[in-house]
Amino acid sequence: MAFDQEAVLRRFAQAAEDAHAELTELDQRSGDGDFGDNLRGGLRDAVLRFEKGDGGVSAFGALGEVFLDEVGGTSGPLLGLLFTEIAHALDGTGTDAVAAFGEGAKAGLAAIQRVGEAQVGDRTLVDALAPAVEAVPQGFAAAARAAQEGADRTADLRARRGRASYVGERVKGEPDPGAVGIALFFRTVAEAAGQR
Amino acid sequence: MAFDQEAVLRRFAQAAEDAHAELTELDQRSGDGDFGDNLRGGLRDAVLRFEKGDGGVSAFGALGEVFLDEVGGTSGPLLGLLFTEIAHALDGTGTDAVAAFGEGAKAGLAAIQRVGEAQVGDRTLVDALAPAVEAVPQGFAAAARAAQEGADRTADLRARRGRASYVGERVKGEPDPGAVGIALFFRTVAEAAGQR
Amino acid sequence: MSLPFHPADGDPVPPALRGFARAHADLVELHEKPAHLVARHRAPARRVGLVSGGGSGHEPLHAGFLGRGMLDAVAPGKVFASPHNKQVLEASRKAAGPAGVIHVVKNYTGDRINFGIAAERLRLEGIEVRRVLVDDDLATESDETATGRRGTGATVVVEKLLGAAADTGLGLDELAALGAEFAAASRSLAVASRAQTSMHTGRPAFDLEAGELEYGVGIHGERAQKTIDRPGTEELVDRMLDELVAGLPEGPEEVLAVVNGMGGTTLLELYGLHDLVAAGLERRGLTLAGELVGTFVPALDMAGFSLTLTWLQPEWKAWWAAPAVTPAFPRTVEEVA
Amino acid sequence: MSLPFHPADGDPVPPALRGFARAHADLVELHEKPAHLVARHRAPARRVGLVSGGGSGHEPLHAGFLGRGMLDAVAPGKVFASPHNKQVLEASRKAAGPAGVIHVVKNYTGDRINFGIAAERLRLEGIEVRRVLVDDDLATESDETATGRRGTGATVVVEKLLGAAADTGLGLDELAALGAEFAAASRSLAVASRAQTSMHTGRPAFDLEAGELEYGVGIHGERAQKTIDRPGTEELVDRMLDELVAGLPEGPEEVLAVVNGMGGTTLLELYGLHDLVAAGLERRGLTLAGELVGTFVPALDMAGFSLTLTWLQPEWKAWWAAPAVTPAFPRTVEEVA
Ligand SMILES: Nc1ncnc2c1ncn2[C@@H]1O[C@H](COP(=O)(O)OP(=O)(O)O)[C@@H](O)[C@H]1O
Ligand SMILES: Nc1ncnc2c1ncn2[C@@H]1O[C@H](COP(=O)(O)OP(=O)(O)O)[C@@H](O)[C@H]1O
Ligand SMILES: [Mg+2]
Ligand SMILES: [Mg+2]
Ligand SMILES: [Mg+2]
Ligand SMILES: [Mg+2]
Repeated sequence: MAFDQEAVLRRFAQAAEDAHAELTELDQRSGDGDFGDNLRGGLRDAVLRFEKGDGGVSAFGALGEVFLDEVGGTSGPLLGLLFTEIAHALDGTGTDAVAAFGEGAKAGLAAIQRVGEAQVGDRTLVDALAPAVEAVPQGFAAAARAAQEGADRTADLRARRGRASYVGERVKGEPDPGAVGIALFFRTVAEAAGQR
Repeated sequence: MAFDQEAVLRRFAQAAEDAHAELTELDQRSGDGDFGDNLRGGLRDAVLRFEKGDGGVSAFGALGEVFLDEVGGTSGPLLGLLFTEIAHALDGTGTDAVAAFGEGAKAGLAAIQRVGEAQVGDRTLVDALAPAVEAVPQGFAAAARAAQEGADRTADLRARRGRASYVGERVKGEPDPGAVGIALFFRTVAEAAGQR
Repeated sequence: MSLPFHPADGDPVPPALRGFARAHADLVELHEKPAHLVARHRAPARRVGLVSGGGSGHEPLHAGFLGRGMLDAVAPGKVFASPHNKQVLEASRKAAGPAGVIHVVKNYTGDRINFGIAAERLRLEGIEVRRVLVDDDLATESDETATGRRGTGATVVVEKLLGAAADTGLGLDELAALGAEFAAASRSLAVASRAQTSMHTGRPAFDLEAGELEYGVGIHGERAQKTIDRPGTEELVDRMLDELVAGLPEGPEEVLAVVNGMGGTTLLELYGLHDLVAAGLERRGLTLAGELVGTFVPALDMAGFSLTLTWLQPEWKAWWAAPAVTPAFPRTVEEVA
Repeated sequence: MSLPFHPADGDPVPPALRGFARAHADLVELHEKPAHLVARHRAPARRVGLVSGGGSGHEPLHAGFLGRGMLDAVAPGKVFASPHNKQVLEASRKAAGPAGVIHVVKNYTGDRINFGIAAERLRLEGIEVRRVLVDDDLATESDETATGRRGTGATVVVEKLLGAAADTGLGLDELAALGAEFAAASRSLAVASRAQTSMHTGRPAFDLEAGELEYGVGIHGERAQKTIDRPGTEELVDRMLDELVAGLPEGPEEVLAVVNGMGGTTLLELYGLHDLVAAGLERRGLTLAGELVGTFVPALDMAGFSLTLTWLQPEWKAWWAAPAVTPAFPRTVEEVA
């Protein structure tokens, strides 16, 4: 099955524009309020970098570079690791794109956990990413659903990692912004693949 | 003519006991009030050192060492230079003690001026020492008189060296304590030599 | 606001890096965008590059320890803020030896994440990376939090020992294991009589009454858990030594001591403290086998000091004594005479 | 009262000397009664011993500069007080080379008298002595007083250059003449944003409002002639450079700059200041041919800095670059690589 990286990038960028206000508000409750800016800004820059690369760089390659190099906050470079691993995996195979994407996402999750040391249940983007990665073999739609459910579950969690861990119980009731961002990402992947 | 160093030391020590209150008061007016202590303390220690030396150290040698090594204040080591030079000069000659003493005092004055950079008229012990040194060839009595006159003259001077220079005109009216101490010294030398 | 003699506005770090690189142009090279510094010289036998970094405001740490016998590259963040992973990445690329790179990381979440991301990127590029985590601060020892002890004064000890070990040509895993041993054998404790000047307000970052002492303070002006009445200096040193010795794991009887100024403390005080430390260790039957006195890991201009003790294994002594040709590490016994 | 981490009572200098001598036992030897320190090593060609000293509270000056390439012995007084002539005498006896001794004396009445008396005593013992007087402080330049300019930050420059010159085997009069030239080619200016902690009250020795600057301050906490509103750091450096260049006698176009911390000022600030100094000298068409940044001649823990400029004659450059194997002087260009 083919996988249109560019379509994912453009849809994801649009989704981040649409969700900017919501993500900002979520990070204001639990963190320092910049997650919406970080995600939207990174995606805008990634689109520009991709277009300037004129075919020389893949869409996920552009995403990875921009998020690793330019985006601030804790989430920026962590997402950059995910995108870079996916880009590598997609580069490395001509055959099964779903499998390659799944391998890349899995490697990205592993890198994020090596670096950020968060487990499922710590109320971070890992809570959406880990179930999504597990569901990819069942298809992108399944992965998107799993991500969304994971993100929803963070609303009941107390944060044990990141800035939100300083504010204790007060974050409960709304989901973790990073996890919501991950759910957004998997939804755009599924949409771009026409699986939704 | 013989010169009884020990007699000078003992008389000078006694004179410093007698003048302690006066010297303290003079240094309180113009300085920090320790000149009486410095002089008396140095002389007490010099007597002890001389007695402990049991003939191994001359009276002026003991004076020089103690004032250079132990006595505080500006005057202590300056007087130490004078006593050390006199000790050296007396050691070096068996013949004319007056001449030797005169040479030593002259060398002491030179050292004091090299070190302290005071000129006659700056209201320091140099105002008594310089005329005394000049008068020694006329005998110890003449030197004692010259020292006393020099000390008296400091009462009309404004201080240009030492701590007294900070208090300006207010020192006028009473003589400089260091100069009075020098007059005391030359008087004891004259007395010890039976020239008074 | 800022410290009194920082630029009127803007980030004080870039001009300071320029001034530093200018003053030590024979030893280091500054790269901007992203900011990192690289040592000009390294021992021919060294196979592993040593990289450190962290927030600025702790100078001479880390850039002052660039050079033969210590670090190969550093990534300086903004004041009290972790460097960006790209700085670490660039520093590591330049520092990497044939056997890879070691990251010496002080234990703070931001530093862990940014060095970690750089490590991931380096691995993707085929560069092997290991981390040596410095977590010596006894004041943050607690069973309740997962974050562990902060990294503070022992950093200079780890960087020195590891640098000398690397110069003998050891490999990546051997050095990583050694670095972990150096850190594990080290504990520090810091006190402050005046907080550092806040970069935001230009006033002390927290208030202390005259005669009060912040006991167990961090290097970013985190307040300590306790504020105590300042005991006499002799008593204070004694108490700190007691806690340090009790807080250290079992070790040999030889110890290395660092008396470190927090920024606004005079050498007259630090050397006097060292006299007390030496006497206190002797009273406890310990042998002082290495020592370092001065301002090496400050918290801007905080008035205070830290004591670090490191158990010194017999084999480590030669590494402590080996010369470090850097802007700030003092001469060692070996290079004198 | 005293500084926060001084001994609870008694003179803080003796324990600090012991701690210093312990930490640098490979380089220096401490003698007590009367207190003086002697370098353990000297260049074989050196024929003249170099002795300095003065009040304590300015560490690392002077003891930190004991060793090959700099000083042979020092006499430390109590805090901010001249050493006793006996200390200078003993230090000089031990330091004296076959061609005699040079005293490097900062221009203060007490130091002049005590070094002078020691010199008289040395001459009586048959040891030749010359004095090099350091009087660089532009703030005390005045036609009205006979005391002349104070000796401040240039001391480290004079001690460095003279040490290297002495290592070439020059004789007493040649070195004395050179030392006078080094001092004559140097001017300094210091500012403070906070006074040092008073040894008597434990509080700042004088009060400054936030935003005020003591302009032309001394190294013993003597207040300056003026207190000004603190200008931006760029403007401040510019003004100081203007006055220094105007205050210097005619000289070559190459200059040596010292950016010296007064005790409570961070390296982050000092290196940033150095960046401004370098740019400012360049704008004035001057070549920065030597530089030193750090805390070398402080006034206890005063927050502030001094700038020293020294015209550097072409022959002097090698002396500046020559290694100085001491506790505190940084590595020089020559010994690197
Ligand atoms: N250790 C961690 N591992 C994984 N994700 C984390 C970690 N810490 C924080 N995050 C994620 O980062 C998100 C916040 O991102 P962002 O606002 O960019 O960071 P910052 O808190 O530095 O401003 C959180 O909602 C959480 O999902
Ligand atoms: N530069 C100087 N040269 C010669 N004598 C001096 C000088 N300065 C001070 N004195 C003498 O020292 C005396 C004060 O001595 P003393 O009280 O021991 O010193 P201090 O002022 O240090 O307490 C003065 O009365 C003066 O005669
Ligand atoms: Mg945020
Ligand atoms: Mg943020
Ligand atoms: Mg007096
Ligand atoms: Mg006195």
